[in-house]
Amino acid sequence: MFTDAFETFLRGHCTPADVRAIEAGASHQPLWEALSGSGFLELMAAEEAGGAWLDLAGVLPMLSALGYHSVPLPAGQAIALRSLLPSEWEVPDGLPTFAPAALVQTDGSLLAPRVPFGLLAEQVLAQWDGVLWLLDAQAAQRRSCGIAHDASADLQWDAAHLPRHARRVADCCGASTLVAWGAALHAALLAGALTRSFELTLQYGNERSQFGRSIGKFQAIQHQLAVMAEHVAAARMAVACAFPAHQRVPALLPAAMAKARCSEAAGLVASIAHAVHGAIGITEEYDLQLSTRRLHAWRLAHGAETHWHGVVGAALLEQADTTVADFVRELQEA
Amino acid sequence: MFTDAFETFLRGHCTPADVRAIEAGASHQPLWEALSGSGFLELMAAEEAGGAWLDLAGVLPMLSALGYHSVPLPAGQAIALRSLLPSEWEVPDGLPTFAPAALVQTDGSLLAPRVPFGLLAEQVLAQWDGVLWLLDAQAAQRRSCGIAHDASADLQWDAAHLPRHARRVADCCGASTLVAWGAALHAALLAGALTRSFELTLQYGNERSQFGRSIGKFQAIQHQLAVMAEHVAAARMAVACAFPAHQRVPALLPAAMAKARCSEAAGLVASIAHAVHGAIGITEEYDLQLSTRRLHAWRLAHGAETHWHGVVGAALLEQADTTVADFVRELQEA
Amino acid sequence: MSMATLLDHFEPAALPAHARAFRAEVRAFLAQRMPALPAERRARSWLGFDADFSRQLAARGWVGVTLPRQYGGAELDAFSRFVLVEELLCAGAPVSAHWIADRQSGPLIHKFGNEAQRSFYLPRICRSEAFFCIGMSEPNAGSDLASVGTRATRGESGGWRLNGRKIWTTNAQHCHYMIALVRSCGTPADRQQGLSQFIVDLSAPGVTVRPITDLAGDAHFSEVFFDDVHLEDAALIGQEGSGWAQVTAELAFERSGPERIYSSIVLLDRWLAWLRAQGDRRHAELVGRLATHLAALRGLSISVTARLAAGESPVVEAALVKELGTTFEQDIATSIEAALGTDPGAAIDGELLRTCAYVNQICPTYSLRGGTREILRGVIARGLGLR
Amino acid sequence: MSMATLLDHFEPAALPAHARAFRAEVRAFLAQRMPALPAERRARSWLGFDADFSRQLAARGWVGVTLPRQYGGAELDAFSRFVLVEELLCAGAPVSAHWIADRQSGPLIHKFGNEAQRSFYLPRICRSEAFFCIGMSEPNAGSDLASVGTRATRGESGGWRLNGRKIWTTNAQHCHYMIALVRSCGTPADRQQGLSQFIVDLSAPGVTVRPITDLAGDAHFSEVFFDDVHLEDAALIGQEGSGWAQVTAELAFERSGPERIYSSIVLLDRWLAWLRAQGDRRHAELVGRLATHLAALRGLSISVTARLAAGESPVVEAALVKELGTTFEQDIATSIEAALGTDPGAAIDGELLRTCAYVNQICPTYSLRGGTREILRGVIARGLGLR
Repeated sequence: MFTDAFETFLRGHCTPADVRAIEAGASHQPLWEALSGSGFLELMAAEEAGGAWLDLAGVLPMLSALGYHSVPLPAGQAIALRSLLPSEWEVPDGLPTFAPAALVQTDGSLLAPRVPFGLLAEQVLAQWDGVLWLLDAQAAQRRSCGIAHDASADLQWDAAHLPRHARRVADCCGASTLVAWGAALHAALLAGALTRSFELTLQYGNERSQFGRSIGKFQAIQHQLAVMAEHVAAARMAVACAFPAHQRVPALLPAAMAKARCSEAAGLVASIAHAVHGAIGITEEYDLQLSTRRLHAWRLAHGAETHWHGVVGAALLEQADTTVADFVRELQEA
Repeated sequence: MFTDAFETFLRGHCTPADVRAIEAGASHQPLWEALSGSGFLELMAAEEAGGAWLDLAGVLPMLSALGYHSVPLPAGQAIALRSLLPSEWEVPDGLPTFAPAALVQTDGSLLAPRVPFGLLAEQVLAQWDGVLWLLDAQAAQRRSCGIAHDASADLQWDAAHLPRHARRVADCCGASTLVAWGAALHAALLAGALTRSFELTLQYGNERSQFGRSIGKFQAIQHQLAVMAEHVAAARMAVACAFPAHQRVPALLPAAMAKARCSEAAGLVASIAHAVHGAIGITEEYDLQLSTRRLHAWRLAHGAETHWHGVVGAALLEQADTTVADFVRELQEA
Repeated sequence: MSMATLLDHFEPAALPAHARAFRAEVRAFLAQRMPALPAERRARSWLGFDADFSRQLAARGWVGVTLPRQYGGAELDAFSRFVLVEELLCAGAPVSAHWIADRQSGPLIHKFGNEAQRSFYLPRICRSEAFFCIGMSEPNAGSDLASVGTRATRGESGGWRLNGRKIWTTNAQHCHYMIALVRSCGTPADRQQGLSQFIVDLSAPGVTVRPITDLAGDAHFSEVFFDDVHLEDAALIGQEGSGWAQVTAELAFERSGPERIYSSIVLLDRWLAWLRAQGDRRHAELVGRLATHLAALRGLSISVTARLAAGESPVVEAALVKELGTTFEQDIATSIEAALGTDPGAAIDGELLRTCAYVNQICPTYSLRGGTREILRGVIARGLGLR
Repeated sequence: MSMATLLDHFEPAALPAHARAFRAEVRAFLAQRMPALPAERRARSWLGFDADFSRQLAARGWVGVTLPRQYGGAELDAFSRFVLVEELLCAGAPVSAHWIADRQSGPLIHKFGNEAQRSFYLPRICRSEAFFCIGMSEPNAGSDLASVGTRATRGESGGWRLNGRKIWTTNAQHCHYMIALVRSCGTPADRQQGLSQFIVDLSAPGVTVRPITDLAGDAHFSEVFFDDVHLEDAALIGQEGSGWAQVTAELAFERSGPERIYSSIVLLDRWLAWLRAQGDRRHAELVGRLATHLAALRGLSISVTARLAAGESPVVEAALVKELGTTFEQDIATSIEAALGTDPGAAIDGELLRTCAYVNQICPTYSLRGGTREILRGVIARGLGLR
C-alpha cells in the first residue's frame, strides 16, 4: 500500500526532468519538502512519532523505488535514520547522510571519505571507536570527489570544532550496524537502478530497428538481454535476503552479500545497457545515463564487491567444518 | 627448415592414436627413441655436441608443435635442458623434466610438488638455495596428482639418499633461470594446444549442421569463435615475445607474461571449444580432449596466471615513475 | 510475459517448517548410508552410479518422490523435494541409478501413461528396481531435438518395429528402460510433427548399448542402437503424435530443479577445507564471491520451487536459474583451478587436485544437459518478448 | 582467409631503429608543449579539443603524417606513426582538433580526391588550419551505415543541394569541414548503391550544428543539420556513386591504429602512481594482468603496423586487435573502479576518483566508434570463413 503511493508520489515529484534540474543546480528544497511533508521518510519511525514502524521487508520497495527513479536526494538515508536514532530523539532537520567510514587523523581532525551526498548533506551519521555519532555537516570542509552531478564528497572536521558538532547517538547499536545499513541501503538503490537500466534496454531492443528489423531479433542482442535479466534477478534476490520481515536493521553478512551481488551486477549491466543502446545511451538527454551513472557511483559507495566479497569469504573461512551450502542456508533461514 | 621437418616427424610418429596408446599405458620407448634418434632434441645443443645452437626464436616453433600434437613425453624439457647444462656435460640418458619448485622438508627430505611428467621422468632438473641440481627421479617416491592419463606427480627424495641422487649442475645460472624456462616452455606448449583447439572448433563450426544450417552461421557461434581467435592470437603473441632471437634462455618477466596470458586463454578457449562442440567434444574418441585436457593441466603447471600476474605486477609497482607503456616497451625492446 | 513480469516472478520465498524439519531426516539417512567416497568420486554425483545406494534410498521411501503413495511414491511436495535434492547433491551422493526415473520418467509415465503403465512401472521405479534413461538426442542432431530420425513403424500383426539410434544417454548400460522420442510417421523434415514416445525395454532383442568413454576416463554416456526391435502396442506412452508436446513438458521438469546450482559444490567444499587447514586467507575474496553467488542462486531456486509448489509451470524462470546456475558451477571450476595455480611450489593434496581436474574437465557438460546456453538464452529472450 | 592464415598473419615484429629514435623527438616535444592538465582532462585524449596544441604539433610537422611532403605532410612510415600516436595517447594529449583530418580525411582526400582538392585541403590540414569531422552516422541508423537518408540532389545550374542530417559527429562545432556520406541517387532501400562522399564547408548557409551533451557533461559529439545547403561540383570527392567503397577503405584506416589499446591508459598510470604512493601491493595481480594484456596487444598492434608498412591492407587483423583492444580498455575502467571500492574507508585523492568515474562513464563509446563489437566480430567471423 505504501509502495504504490510512493511510486505515485515519485512519478509526480521526481520525474527525469526534476532529477536533471536538481543535478544541474536548481534548488532541491521543493522536492525535499515534498518528501518530508509526504510522511514517507517517517515509515520506519515509531507510530507514536508519526511513523509506521515498518520492518526491512516493508521498507525495501520504497528504497528500491528511490534507485529506480534516480532520486537525487538522500531520502533513503533519511528513512533508515529513523531505525537508528533512539526513539526519544527528535529527528534533526535537513538532509542526512551516512559516512562509509570516519577516520581520526593525526592532527585530531576527523575525515569521512567519499560520503554519498556529502556536498548537500546537513547531518552525517558516522561511527568510530564503537560509538555512533551525528555530525553537523555544515561545520565540515567538503571536497567534491565525483564528476558530473555526483554529490559525493570528502568531509573533514577540525579537531577544534569537532566536539561542538558531534552528538553522541548511542553505544548500544552493534559494531557493524551503520556499516550494514550503508551497504544494504545502497544495494536496495542499486536494485532499483539495475531494474530501470534493464527496462530501458529491453524496451530499446524491442523498438529500435537496424538492418531492417528490430535489434532485439539479433541473437547477439537477445543473449545480452538474457544475461542482463539473469544478473538483475540475482541482484534483486540478494537484496531481498538482506531485508527480511520482522527486522528493522540489516544484519552484516546478508547486507554484505546484497551489496556485493548488486555491485558486481552494476558494472556488467551498465556495460550491456550501453552496448545495446549504442551512442544514444551516453547522451545527457536520454534517460539511461540517470541510471547508469548511479550504477557506477553506487557500486563504489560504501564499498564495492571487492570489499564485501572479502568480508563474506573471511566469515565463511572462519567457520570450521561449515559447508558453503550450510553457511548460505543458515543466513537465509536465520 | 627444422620446423617443417619436425612437423613431418610428429605427423608420422605422434598421431592422435599414438598419443592415446601411450596415455593408455603402451610403452613410450619407441616414440622416445625416435625423438632421440631424430636429433631434434639436440637443437639447442652446441654444434660440437651435435646440436644446432638454436636460439629461443628458432626453437619456439618446435616447442609449440609439441603442444599442438599433444606429445605425451617431455620432449620440450629435453630440448630446453641442452641450453641449461654446462657444455662439457654429457646429456644424461632418459626422460628429463623440470621441477616447478623443490622444498626441503623438516625431515631433510626434498619434495618437488606437481612435477609435469613426474610419473615417467628419469631425470629432474630442480633448483634450490640458488643452485641448479640434476636429480635421479628413479630414487624418488612418486605420488600421482592428476587424473586420466595426466603423468604429473609429487616427487620426494629421502634425506638419506639425496646426496647420492643429486648432481650439482651450476651456481652460475641466474636465480630465476629454471623458473623462467618452466614458464616459457609451458607457455609455448599452451600456444600449440590453444591453436589446435581453435582449429578443431572452427572446423566443427563450419562442418556441423543443426536446425538446417551449419552452426557457424549462427551469430552466437560466430561471436564465440571470434573471441577465441582473439585470445589465441594474443596468447601466441605473448609467447613470441618471450622467445626472442639471439637469446638461449628466457628472461623472467617476458616468460611470466607469456605463461600468464596463455594460462588465462586456456580456461576460456577450453570452455568455448567445448561449448561449440557440444557433447561430442567430451568423448574420449574425439580428438578435442587431447588438447583441452592439456590446456587445463598446463594452465596449472609451473604456476597459473594468478601466480604470474602477481610477479609481473610486483615488478611494475617496484619501478617508481615508470608508466605501464614504458614498462611493456622496455621489455619488448630489450 | 513482459520483462517486469519476469523479474517480479522471482518473489523471495522461505522453505516452510515441514521442509526444514525434513532436512534432519535426510541428513540422518546420509550419515548412515552414504558410502565413504573420496571427493573426486563424490564430485561425479549426478553421474555416479550405485544401484545399492539407490535401493537403500528407495527403501527409505525417497525414490519416486513426486509420485502418489498408491504407486509407492512419497508424494513429497516441491519444498521437501528441494531439500532432499539439495542434501543429496551437497553430499555428492551417487544418485545416477534412479535419478532419471525419479525426476523425469516417473512423472512422465504418471502424467501421460495409462493405468496399466502406471501400475507396472511406477512401483518398480519407487523400489529402485526399474532404472530409466532418456532417448532424446541423436547423432548429428545436437540441440535440434526435433530432427528425430529413429523410427517406429507399425508391425503387420500389431505392435511396432523400432530402428535407429540414440546418443548421450546417461548410463544406458545399467538401465532397464529408455523412454525414447521417435518418429512414428512422416520424415525428419516434418520436425515436431509425427513424433511419439515409447518405453523401450533395453534387454529386448535388437537393442545394443555402446558405452561412450569420456575425457575423464568414465563411461557415463552411451549410444543405443535399435535394430528392428519389437515393441508391443503397450510401449507407446501418451498419445501417438504427441511426443513433442510431452517432451517439452518433460524438459520443463528437468530444468527447474536445484541441482542446477550444485554440480561443483563438492569441489568448492573440498577446497574450503584445504584453505582452512592451511590457514590460507588470501582467497577470501573469491570464497566470498562464490558464497554470494550461491546465496542469490539458492534464493532464486527456492522462489521457482515455490511456484512449482503453487502448481504453476515456471518454464522461463527455470531456464533463467539454470543458465545462471551452470555459469556458477563452471565458474567454481575455473576459479579454483586458477587459485590452485597461485603457488606453483605449494604441496597440495592429491584428492583436491584430482577433484579439481575432474570437475574442470567434465563441467562443459553442465551447460549441455537439459539445453545448451544458446537454447536457454533463447527461452529467456522469448520470455522477454524478444522473439 | 583460412583460420590458420589469420593467426599466422600476426607475425612478431619489432619497431625499426629509426622509429625508436623518433620516440625521443616526440617526447622532447611533449615535455615542452604538452599543456599541464589533470589526469581527468588527459583521460579525454581523443576527445580533448585544443586547437593551439594541434597547431604546435603542425608547426613541428606532425599533422598530416601520412601525406606527401609536397602537400606539407610528414610522409612518416607506419612505424613512426605508431610511435607518434603511442606517445600522444599515453601522454593524454588533447588531439581531437586535428585527429580526424590527420587519420582519415587527409588520407581519403589524398587517395580519392582530384589534384585541386589535394592542393587546397591537404596543406591546410598539415598546418592545422582545416579541422575535419566525419558524417557517416544518421539518426536511427546505428551500425547500419548503408541506410543513408541524407540526400544530395543536382542543382539546375550545376552543383548540388544537400538536405538531411548527420549525428555522433565528433566536435563538429569546432570543425571547418565534414566529409559526409550521402545519397546522390536512389532511396535508402538501395542501401550501398547510389552513395557519394562530399566535403561540406560547415560555415556554409543552411548548416546547423547542435552539440550533444554527454553523460559526463562534455559536448564532444554533435548533430549536424543540412537545410538546402549548396555544394559546388568540386565538393564531390572521388567518384559519384562510389561512396560506399570509399567509406569502407576509410574505416579500414580508422580501425588499424594503436589507439585502440590506449584509451584508458591515463587512468591506469594514474592509479599505479597512487598505489606506489600508498605502498599498496595488494593489487599486484590486477596490475600484472593489465600489463600482460597490454604487452600482448602492443605486440599484435605492431604486427598489424608491419603489415601496413609492407603495403598490405590487414582489415581482419585490425578488427581483431580493435575488438580485443577495446575490451582491454573497458576492462581497465571496470577493474580499477572495483579496486578503488576495496576500501570504503580509504581517503583516495579526488583526481584519481574523477578520472576513474569519467573513464567508466565514457568507455562504452570505445566499442562504438569505428564499429560496434557485433560489427567487428562479424568481420572476424567473415575472415574465418564463417559467413
